[in-house]
Amino acid sequence: MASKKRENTPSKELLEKLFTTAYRIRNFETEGIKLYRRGLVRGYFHPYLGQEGIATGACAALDERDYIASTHRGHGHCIAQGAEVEGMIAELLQKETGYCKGYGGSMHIADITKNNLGANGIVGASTPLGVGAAMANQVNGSDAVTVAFSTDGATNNGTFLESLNLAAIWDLNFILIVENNQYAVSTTLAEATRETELYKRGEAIGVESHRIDGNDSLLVYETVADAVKKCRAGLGPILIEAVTFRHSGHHVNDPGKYMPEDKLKYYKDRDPVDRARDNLINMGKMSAKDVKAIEAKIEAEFEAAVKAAEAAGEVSIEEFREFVEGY
Amino acid sequence: MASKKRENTPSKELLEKLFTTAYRIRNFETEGIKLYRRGLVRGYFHPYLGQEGIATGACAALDERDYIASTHRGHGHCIAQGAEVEGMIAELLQKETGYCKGYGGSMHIADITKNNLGANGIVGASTPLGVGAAMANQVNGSDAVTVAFSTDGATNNGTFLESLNLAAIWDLNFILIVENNQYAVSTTLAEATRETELYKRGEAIGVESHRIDGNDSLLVYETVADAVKKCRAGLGPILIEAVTFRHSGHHVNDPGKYMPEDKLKYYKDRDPVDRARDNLINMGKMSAKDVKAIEAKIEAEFEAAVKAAEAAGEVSIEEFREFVEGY
Amino acid sequence: MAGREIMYREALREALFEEMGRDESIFIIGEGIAERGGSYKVTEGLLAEYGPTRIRDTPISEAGMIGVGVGAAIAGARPIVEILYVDFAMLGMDMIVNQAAKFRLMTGGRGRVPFVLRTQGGTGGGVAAQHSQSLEALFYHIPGLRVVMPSTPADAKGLLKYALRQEDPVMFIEHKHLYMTKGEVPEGELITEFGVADIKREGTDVTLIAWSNMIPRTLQAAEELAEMGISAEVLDPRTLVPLDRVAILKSVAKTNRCVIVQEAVRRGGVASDISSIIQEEAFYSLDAPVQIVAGMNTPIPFNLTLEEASVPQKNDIIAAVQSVLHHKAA
Amino acid sequence: MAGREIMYREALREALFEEMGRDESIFIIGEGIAERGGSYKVTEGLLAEYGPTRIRDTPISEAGMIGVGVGAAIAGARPIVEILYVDFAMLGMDMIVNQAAKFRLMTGGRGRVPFVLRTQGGTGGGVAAQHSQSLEALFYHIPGLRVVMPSTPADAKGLLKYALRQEDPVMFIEHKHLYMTKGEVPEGELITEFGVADIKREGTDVTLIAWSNMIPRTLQAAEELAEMGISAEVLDPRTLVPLDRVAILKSVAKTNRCVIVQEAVRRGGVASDISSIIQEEAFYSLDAPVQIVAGMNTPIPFNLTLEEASVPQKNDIIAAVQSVLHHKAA
Ligand SMILES: Cc1ncc(C[n+]2csc(CCOP(=O)(O)OP(=O)(O)O)c2C)c(N)n1
Ligand SMILES: Cc1ncc(C[n+]2csc(CCOP(=O)(O)OP(=O)(O)O)c2C)c(N)n1
Ligand SMILES: [Mg+2]
Ligand SMILES: [Mg+2]
Repeated sequence: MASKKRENTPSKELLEKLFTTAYRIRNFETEGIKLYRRGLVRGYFHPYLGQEGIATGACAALDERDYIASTHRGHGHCIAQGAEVEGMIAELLQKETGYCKGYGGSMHIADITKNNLGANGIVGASTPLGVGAAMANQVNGSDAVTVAFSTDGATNNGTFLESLNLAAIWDLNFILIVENNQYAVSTTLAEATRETELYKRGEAIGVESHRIDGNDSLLVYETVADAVKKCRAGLGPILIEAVTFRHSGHHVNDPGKYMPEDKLKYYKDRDPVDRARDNLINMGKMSAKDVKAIEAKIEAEFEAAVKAAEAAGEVSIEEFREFVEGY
Repeated sequence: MASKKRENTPSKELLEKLFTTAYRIRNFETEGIKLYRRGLVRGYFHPYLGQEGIATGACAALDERDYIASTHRGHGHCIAQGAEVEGMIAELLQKETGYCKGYGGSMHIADITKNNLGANGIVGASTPLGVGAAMANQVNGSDAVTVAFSTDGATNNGTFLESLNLAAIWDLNFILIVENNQYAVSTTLAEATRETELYKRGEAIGVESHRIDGNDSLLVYETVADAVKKCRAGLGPILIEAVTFRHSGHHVNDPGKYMPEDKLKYYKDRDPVDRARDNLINMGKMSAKDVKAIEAKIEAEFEAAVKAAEAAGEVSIEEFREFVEGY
Repeated sequence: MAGREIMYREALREALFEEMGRDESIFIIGEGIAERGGSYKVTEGLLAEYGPTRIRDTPISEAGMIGVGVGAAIAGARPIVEILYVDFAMLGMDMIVNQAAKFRLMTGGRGRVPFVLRTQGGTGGGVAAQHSQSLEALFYHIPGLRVVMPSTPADAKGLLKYALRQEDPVMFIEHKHLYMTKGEVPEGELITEFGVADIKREGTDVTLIAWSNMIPRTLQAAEELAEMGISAEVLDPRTLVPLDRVAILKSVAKTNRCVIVQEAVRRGGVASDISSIIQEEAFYSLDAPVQIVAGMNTPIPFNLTLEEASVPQKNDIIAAVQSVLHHKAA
Repeated sequence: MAGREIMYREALREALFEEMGRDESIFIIGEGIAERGGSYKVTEGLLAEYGPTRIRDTPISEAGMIGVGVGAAIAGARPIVEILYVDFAMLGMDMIVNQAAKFRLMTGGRGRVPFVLRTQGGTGGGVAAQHSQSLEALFYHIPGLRVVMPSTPADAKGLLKYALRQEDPVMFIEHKHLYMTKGEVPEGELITEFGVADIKREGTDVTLIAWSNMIPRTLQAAEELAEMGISAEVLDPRTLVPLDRVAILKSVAKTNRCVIVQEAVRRGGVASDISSIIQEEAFYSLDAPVQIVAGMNTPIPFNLTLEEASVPQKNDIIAAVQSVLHHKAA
């Protein structure tokens, strides 16, 4: 795909893809929360609102052979990596047509046919799992790259050091994207560590590391595309710290009152979906009307997905019992 | 104690202490290995030969209130922190007069009355345990400092990152001494990580970090004394990477053939015991004869300890059964 | 002692307030426990009362937190480490198994580790496979640990206070579904020794052994059984280590029949061990095999119907009792 | 098939050589396993044969190694992660319990984790509390894992080869004292399915169930018992998960008496679970309670006399057999 190359003038195609993905995530989360409020979704729901630029930009730089590993805040990664909204909604609604048959839910959501190792309920787990996928590809002679999405919180966990170090000594095709949203629930990054520039931890173990604006999906795309190229040339792994901010609390039941208003405003003014839209309109020269049409299509797609998921069959206890026979 | 202050001209007292400790460790290991070869010592035995400068210098900078945590290569730390050779030998000989009643052995050796958290069979464990001791002292209102001896191998373990980071955000009186002997069994540090200057990992999380020659007990003393002063002033934690080299294989049954001869020669030429002796003679103006007398005394002390340990009672199975009642 | 009805979480909070007031070497670390007061409000208000040296939020560093707790306990403090879900204790398992549990023995008894790990487990609400486990059996198998699983507010308070006055590492495992349940808790000092089972209901036909969140469910089953004319005794060991074998054997000697109810999966759970003990020591007083009602051998699925099917429900308990009562020699 | 006497460690090595030759997606990571060939020489020669991409030394990063193995298994390779001592697996427990064991269910069966963790456990030689544990019960309790504990060279080879051809995460636990023991191993292909117990010795008076290093000891006891006129059957489940319940119940139905021998500590061990199963399913064919001969509830002390006292010895097994044979109704 031509758009995989680093470009000075991004193609309209790329810009459209970025906006479409970002908007699809935004819509999924906004509408998904409504389903949650209506009692249709249970368990945990960690919205990706405000961070859409990262998954959007990163996955746009990957192709079919490439892998991702995701976090507890995993809807965005799942969508960006090509999952259909229908299988995702069905999963949240505990339906047997869900990607994980309703056995996984939000925290384990994945379309694994898209080389997605899944969302994960253990903070920090995506890094070693992602390094493992990179290792599998190296052993199997593939030049596929694995992107592990991770979090600021995860960088204070031992898995970060251990697995990134393994990726480094083995020169794996591995890209670690640290989504630095500056909070772990209500704990600020500055409370969690003295050095809040997290990319330095990569440098300290000899890994090429960058810190970028995670709300700029185009910049994320370009940085990851470059990292992918380097990885395929044997120059991995690479760490990218993408700075961002949540638009809401930690999960749907967290009002997030501890988030300072001015900071929230600062990041909302730099909303990744708005910026992707602006890029598409300004750089991609798409008309506002055409953009609206894209939005409408995404919204309709979501509504259809909800209908389909609601109509889908319930899981079967008998099948479940059979499934776990011999567990 | 006057010798606790950083000095430009070290006192004879200090130099004598450094040499005495270093020589006591050297003699303990050399003679201990002989006991092992005679079949008197069982289990693992990881000699501290070649690394004596580190424990010697570091513990000389501590006083009674201060704590240490040690590694699998822990005889030297135990001695430097003030343990009697007799209780240590008795421990190695599985006797009930051993510091751990013969229940611990070489890998768990400790005189815990000297605020030694013990040797440890899990690489990396000394760091969190040491941070914990520092935390206890902070909570209990003591200005005691805790030194955790650790290893190059342990810096690739998650415990390193997690616990040093905790020490940092809590400004603990904690000093992490990474004994970089450049090997983990037969794996070189350069195979284990791309960045072999380990102190950088401390810097990456906002911890004041140094890299020094670990074979110079005086320099270790001065660096640690300075770090202790800073800690007591609330400026901890501090990381000190002390570069050194083993004089023998990983444990008594490892011939260590993989260690390059030239490198071994380089470090043997900079033997920490010889250097402590030279310092005592040259800077401390002690006569060679007086030095010999110190050595003879240490040797005699060791022999007496072996005799006492051999004469000591065997552990009692009944007592053991009672001890573990209700475990 | 005058009784009051308070919630399980309030009882825990009271225990913490009282003990921290009594002993200045007690401190608490955990994720979101200071400012935010913890996910279940158990530590609410402690920061204001006891200050930031003794109540601290941590980064997401479970292994480090547990290790620091163990080290601090060795060095003369009384740390409480809160781990949000028992599932996450797996990240610090080395520190629990290889350090906390072993230090006393490795030092020939000279060292002690008065360390308390507070956490919560169990299923409920669709939090799925990594946030729903009942892992007490893992700690139960490690000599040197104490394993405490209170089922009522009074037990929660009394046992937590006792935990903070003894010298060994304690896995104090609460249940996510019990925090909001109410129960009578006496005013004033309440300290509940480890190793003393509590008969939550007296009975003569069958002994039901259960703990933690299985107690309310088992009591409901006993209620219904009573209506059927079956008198079930409900025994809550409260602490799995130390286990009150005497009380268990005494009850079984009286009823001659036993059902053990456990939320954890059947295979290799604590129920199996209790069954093996009863069988070895009370073989000839058993009129029927000891039956175990336990979770299915599966990770907990997200789907709420399947989640419910995965763990014992009231009717499963009733069915098991009926089965042991009607047991005839084969 | 012609037999040859080879050592346990050689049998393991053969399995690795053969399977790596068959399947290019198999790779091995571990500490000192490449250049040095591993602490027990199990991986010796593999580096030369299969090259540095597939045979790699690691830093001391157990959690990372296990996590990488799990991720690689998910993504289409067949990783073997060697952990030097099972005790150190505690550092990667989260990856074992929360990732490897759960991935299949969490993905509704769409994902599989064909991951093999090779390690070794057990007491011996004064390596003390942190290098002597028998921790199989911990893995046994976690649904989704397979737990394999071969006692002979033939089983070691056949089971390891099978492990590398199935789709679920396997805890393959060797024993430090078995590596140098010899046994007959057939030439040619040898694949031993999981879940099939092996009767290591036939007998009629009592069933002895044991695994791993307790097998040689139990066979010795059976030998001596034979001299006393007691015919003991020795059953080795070989894989604890899946467990061959059919074979166990069949043997107990024949002998009506059972002793389970386990090196791990008594409390909460696998023996308790097997006992609970026999008791539940074969209650009326038992002429005496199932007796468990197990390790004491203690971390293993360094002192060799105490170490020996901490785990079952031949005479303990004989005494237990005598006790179940002479059992009279109380
Ligand atoms: C190992 C572990 N510890 C704690 C938790 C509970 N928890 C879930 S999300 C979260 C905060 C995560 O913060 P961060 O890692 O920065 O990710 P973010 O939520 O900001 O995306 C915590 C503490 C967990 N899921 N896993
Ligand atoms: C967690 C853990 N993994 C592996 C081992 C086995 N082991 C013991 S010492 C050692 C090498 C240690 O190297 P390093 O940490 O550099 O310390 P050194 O031996 O060089 O002093 C290893 C791998 C262990 N004891 N603990
Ligand atoms: Mg965050
Ligand atoms: Mg080293």
